[in-house]
Amino acid sequence: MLTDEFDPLKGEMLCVMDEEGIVDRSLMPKLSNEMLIKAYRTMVLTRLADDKAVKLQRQGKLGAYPPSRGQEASQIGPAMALKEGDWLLWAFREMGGLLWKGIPLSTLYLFWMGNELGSVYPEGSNVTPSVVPVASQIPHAVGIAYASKLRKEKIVTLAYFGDGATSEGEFHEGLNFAGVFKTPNVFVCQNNQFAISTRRERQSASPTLAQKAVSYGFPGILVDGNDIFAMFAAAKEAVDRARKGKGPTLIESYTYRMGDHTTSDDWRKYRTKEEVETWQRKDPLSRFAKYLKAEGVLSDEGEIEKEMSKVIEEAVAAAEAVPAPTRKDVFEHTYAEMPPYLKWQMGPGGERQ
Amino acid sequence: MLTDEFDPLKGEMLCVMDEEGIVDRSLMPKLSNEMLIKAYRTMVLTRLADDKAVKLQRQGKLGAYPPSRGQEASQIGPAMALKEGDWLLWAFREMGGLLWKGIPLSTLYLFWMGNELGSVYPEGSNVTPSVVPVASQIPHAVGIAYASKLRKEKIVTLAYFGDGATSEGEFHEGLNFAGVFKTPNVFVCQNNQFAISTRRERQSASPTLAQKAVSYGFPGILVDGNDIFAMFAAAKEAVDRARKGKGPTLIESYTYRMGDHTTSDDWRKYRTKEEVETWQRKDPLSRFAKYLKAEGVLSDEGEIEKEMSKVIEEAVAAAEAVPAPTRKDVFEHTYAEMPPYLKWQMGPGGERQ
Amino acid sequence: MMMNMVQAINAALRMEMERDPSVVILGEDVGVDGGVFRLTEGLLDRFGADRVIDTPLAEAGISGVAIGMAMNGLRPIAEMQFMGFSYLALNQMINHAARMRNRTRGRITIPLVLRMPYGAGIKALEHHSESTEALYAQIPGLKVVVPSTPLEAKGLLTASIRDPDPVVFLEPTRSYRMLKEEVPDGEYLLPLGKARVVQEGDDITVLGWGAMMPLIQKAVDKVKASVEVIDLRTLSPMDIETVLDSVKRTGRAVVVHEAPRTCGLGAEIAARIYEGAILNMEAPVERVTAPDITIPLPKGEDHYYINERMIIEGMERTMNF
Amino acid sequence: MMMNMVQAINAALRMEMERDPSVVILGEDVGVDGGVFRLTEGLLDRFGADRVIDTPLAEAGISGVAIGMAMNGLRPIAEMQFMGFSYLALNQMINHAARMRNRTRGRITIPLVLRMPYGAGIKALEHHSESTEALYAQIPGLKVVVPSTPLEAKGLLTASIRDPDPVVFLEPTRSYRMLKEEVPDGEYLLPLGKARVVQEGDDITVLGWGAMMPLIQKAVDKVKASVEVIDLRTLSPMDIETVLDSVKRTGRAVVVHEAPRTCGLGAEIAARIYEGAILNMEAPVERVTAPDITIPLPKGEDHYYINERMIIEGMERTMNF
Ligand SMILES: Cc1ncc(C[n+]2csc(CCOP(=O)(O)OP(=O)(O)O)c2C)c(N)n1
Ligand SMILES: Cc1ncc(C[n+]2csc(CCOP(=O)(O)OP(=O)(O)O)c2C)c(N)n1
Ligand SMILES: [Mg+2]
Ligand SMILES: [Mg+2]
Repeated sequence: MLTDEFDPLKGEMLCVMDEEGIVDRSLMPKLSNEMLIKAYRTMVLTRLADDKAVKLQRQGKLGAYPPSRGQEASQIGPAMALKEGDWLLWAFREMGGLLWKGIPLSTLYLFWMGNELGSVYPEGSNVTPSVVPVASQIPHAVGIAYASKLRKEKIVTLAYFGDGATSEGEFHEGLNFAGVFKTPNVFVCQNNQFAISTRRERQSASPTLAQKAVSYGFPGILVDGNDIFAMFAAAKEAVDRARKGKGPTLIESYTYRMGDHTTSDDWRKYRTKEEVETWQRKDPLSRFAKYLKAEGVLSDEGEIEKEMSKVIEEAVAAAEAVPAPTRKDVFEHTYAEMPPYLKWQMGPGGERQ
Repeated sequence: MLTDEFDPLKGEMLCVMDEEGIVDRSLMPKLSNEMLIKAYRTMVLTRLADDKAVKLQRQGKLGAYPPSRGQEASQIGPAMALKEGDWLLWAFREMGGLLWKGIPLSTLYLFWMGNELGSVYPEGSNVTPSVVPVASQIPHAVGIAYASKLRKEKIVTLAYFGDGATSEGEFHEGLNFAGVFKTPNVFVCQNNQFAISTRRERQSASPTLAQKAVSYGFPGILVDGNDIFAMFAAAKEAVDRARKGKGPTLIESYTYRMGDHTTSDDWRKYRTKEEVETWQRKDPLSRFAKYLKAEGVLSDEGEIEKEMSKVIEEAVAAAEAVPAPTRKDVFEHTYAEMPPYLKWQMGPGGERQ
Repeated sequence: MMMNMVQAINAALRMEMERDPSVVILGEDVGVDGGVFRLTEGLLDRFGADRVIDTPLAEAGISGVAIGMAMNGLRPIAEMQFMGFSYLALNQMINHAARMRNRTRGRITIPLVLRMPYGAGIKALEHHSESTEALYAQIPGLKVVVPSTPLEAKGLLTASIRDPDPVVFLEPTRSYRMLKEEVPDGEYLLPLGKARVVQEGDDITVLGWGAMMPLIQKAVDKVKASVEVIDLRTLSPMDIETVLDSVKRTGRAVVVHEAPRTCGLGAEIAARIYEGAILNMEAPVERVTAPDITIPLPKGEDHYYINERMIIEGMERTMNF
Repeated sequence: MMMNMVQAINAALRMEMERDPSVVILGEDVGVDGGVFRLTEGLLDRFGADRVIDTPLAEAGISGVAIGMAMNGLRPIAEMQFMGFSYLALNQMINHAARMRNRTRGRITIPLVLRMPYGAGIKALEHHSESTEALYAQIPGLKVVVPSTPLEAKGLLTASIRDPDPVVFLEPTRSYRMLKEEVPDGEYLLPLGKARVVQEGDDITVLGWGAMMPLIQKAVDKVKASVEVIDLRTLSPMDIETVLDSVKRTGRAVVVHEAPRTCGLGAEIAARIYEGAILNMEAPVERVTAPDITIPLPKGEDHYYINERMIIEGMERTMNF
């Protein structure tokens, strides 16, 4: 068990692949070449789609957008450990996980453009919509897992959240319920070192976030979040544990947010260029590429990038082609059936509020 | 440091005095005979005043009342570690701590009779009123301590709460703030094994509650809560640590609620007589008495009981003599100044709402 | 069978749990203890600890976990031990329960019932007497339902459990054991969103819900006028049509609620009455409400709680306007 | 000096912190970052990290710790990053901030300001556009204050900080940088609990607050009638006297708010107008409000947000009644 080998109380961190893409064979999880290439492609897509989103925002085509650059391994690694039918819950900075899970990029763009249709995912995808109130998706993950468990399905529920989220009461209440109910949950805390401008150390005096699992009676593990293999390995173990009915796991992904908090933010206010550059060297994508090339699994990165750029252009076009919501659209989903007073407010043609 | 010697992660519990009143001299805190007698008298007063409250409730003279029988050491021990000017926050089952702090018993009875004047404590007592919403006093304790620290006063703030309280988000948020701000706080969790009918094990999968301190970057210690010396010793160390600016401590007092949750409850619904009897043997009061008698500090228990019974009768009489609130009383403390609309609602003679 | 409201609620819970395996109950002390008011007594034994779930002491957690359950095919009935502690659940209720359907354009829905006792008049501790229904009634996407009798409780709770949207179900603590009435043993459903005309009359309309209904009835029985009495039952979405039909005939209305006056439901009802029937009104809509103060502890509660006299005076002011 | 509202608020915070060492600021990103809207910019440098406190991400904690500070002699100004996240603080605000004075018969008081941006019209993400002031305005013991211009913001915030009771101070996000006006450099105080007659008129009274005021002004400038415009400023306790003085003269009233219609402040204002001036009213009080739906994401926001046309139509309906 990795959770036995790496004790967050001792500050131990699981790391499989170093910055040069050299892996520790003893820790390396089994992954088919097909899986590796799919992961790499998703990572490239995430990186480029994220950059594109920032550009679209600058052009006024998207609203405020939270870039995930630097956190791709941290997101995609855990998602890779899931099976079809497993649930995935996100906050707002986890595009990579969603793309792995098959949510169309155009849908995500549509969401950031400010259209509720951007939260309508393919039927049966078992991915929940973006949750903005920090940490509030965590109890949902426990409830979802509880329902699966009650029906004796072998389904696992994985939830992402940030380092800032660990300070919220709903993090605590959610994880405590999960411990008591022994639900099939995997909690992935992406510690990207910041909650907007607030540094990780200011967020909690706890030396690691993984050790917070001690409060809930289940294992926690600290993982190099820029290492896709470490993230996958830790998540795989946790997912298996959950699926076997052995309860939840907390994974702290130690990573870094390379960009601004959102496009409305300016990171220069609270951190130095030097600090960001240090982390540049740990970039999850180039690390992964180095490994894949050394292994001969990847030859032409340029080709994949070109392909993904095309996917992105199509997604943008598709999202932009979706018409803005009508008056009926914004009224009719308040309840299953529209109450008379609301009908009156909507008005026949919408001319009367 | 006791917190180094007794590690909750290893299930270690600080215990100074056994059930026969025999103390471990190496752990025994220094206490003058005067202090010992004062503690004993307060404990007897608490026990008898508590019994009386239950009786008064049965007679319809008090509202629902939460008995503290069995938890006297757990409450008085920590309070003994405080100096004048230190703050004490309670929930609703900590009569012993308040009596030690000098809150008149008549005031407490008045509160349970349902009169707001029962929350008006002597000026400067630095005791806060009862807080019913579980755990919600914990952030207050942190704010109070922050204010003392900001003004560079050497004042410590101690807050009691229950095992159930540790599940609330406000427990988590409060302790996390305390860790980050390094406030002079002592958190005393009275784990009396139940939150109404909910057993401690159902409250959290965490093997101890003391270990939850691991999440907040400060020490936690598990203490025999029916042992007044252990409770005092742990609290004294924590109070000293806080006063020296070294930050907060979490103390889990391992105790048992001998009575009902409140007078509206019936403990037979969720626990056995046998279980209660086991704990009867650990009774904090008889244990303390045994020690004091063996040491020759206490001779005539009956005398003290008689004296305390008189104190109680006087307190009941004093509380009963306080008239019910007038209409003006219930209106005028809504704001510093009564707004016109509220004046109109109050009415000149109160005849119009 | 003759039942009090506690028994009627228990019966509704039991029947729906029998009928639909996706119904689960969760909350503090709902299992082993059977609920602090014995509302869920016997259900743990009948349905097991997986469906009658004693939770840790955490209201945000209870509501949030219940929402997650609802997202994944269950129909949770979550209990808040008292309304005064339900504010801890408001983030989940406002930001998620109420919005999930609209957020996902109907893809994910939250068939959740958040049950809780509410209201004063029981000489309780602080925070055990709240009647802050307007906090919930103003949130689009939530329904708010309040029964006033055992029969109504059974019918409305059954409908709330089956409703596809989140329902905040407020139970008048004061009425739990106040009276028994005949409640059918079998399935009994009442429509949500429909007020009940308790008694017809021509001179004045008196409106209320929950624990106010028996008080209103007593007061009404003591006046000479021909009074139409309406039990609103669903506070949101509100059946203003039934109210307007009535006040258009009577021209006079008294709204009674035990919540403080300011921004209580009485204000909304008054505003809608004027909007829909101002030309029919022969007097201002009278609000008989608690004052804008914190509910006093028991010794002072009488300065706060609505009584018959206040309702009668309200009717008289309206009649004599 | 010419200032926008952000600068005026910053100036008020700075002056009060200079003046009174017990004033502290706490919240998410209020220190190093200077606040996500730059409201607290420069204050950390000036007053240090002990008085301008970057907190962990926890709204219940922020409000609860602030209450504790207030209990022990400080005058905390706590920031909620957006109103849509302030529900997490409601337990503390309703159950403690609002009640401590009454609970202790005046012995312990809570001179706290809970500041937060509110309101839509800024094309923001979900939960960043709420206007749920009625949640706060219905709680006895809380004051609710909303400035509409930079000058008003300085005067009202200064008064709120010095007020002995807890004040919820709502800042219209949309107005933060909308206009600049002359704001005195020195101390500037406006009374709480007093509405402002922005413009006198005889035919109709139009009432609003916060971000609605500039919209109202534009609409009013386009109609022929002689319009009295009132900025309510303090929503609770409400200055109904000024409103009644006005409507008794005009006989017509329009209330504009960006919160949903049901149980919004408009209902309370309407109810009080009828209670105090029904015989003077020549038309029903018109409520121009958002509909009872969740605020749409940016692409649909126009179906929700109040516009000039809606206000003009509201006035016309009232004039033509
Ligand atoms: C309850 C709540 N409070 C405040 C905010 C405003 N806010 C949005 S993101 C954020 C920081 C989140 O930090 P973290 O959890 O570490 O996630 P990250 O942004 O780093 O991915 C804050 C304070 C919010 N969305 N929800
Ligand atoms: C927030 C909140 N939820 C529910 C309640 C109802 N309630 C009162 S006491 C209690 C149990 C408290 O347990 P614990 O914290 O262990 O304290 P104890 O009663 O054992 O002293 C509950 C659930 C409450 N007072 N506050
Ligand atoms: Mg972060
Ligand atoms: Mg307990």
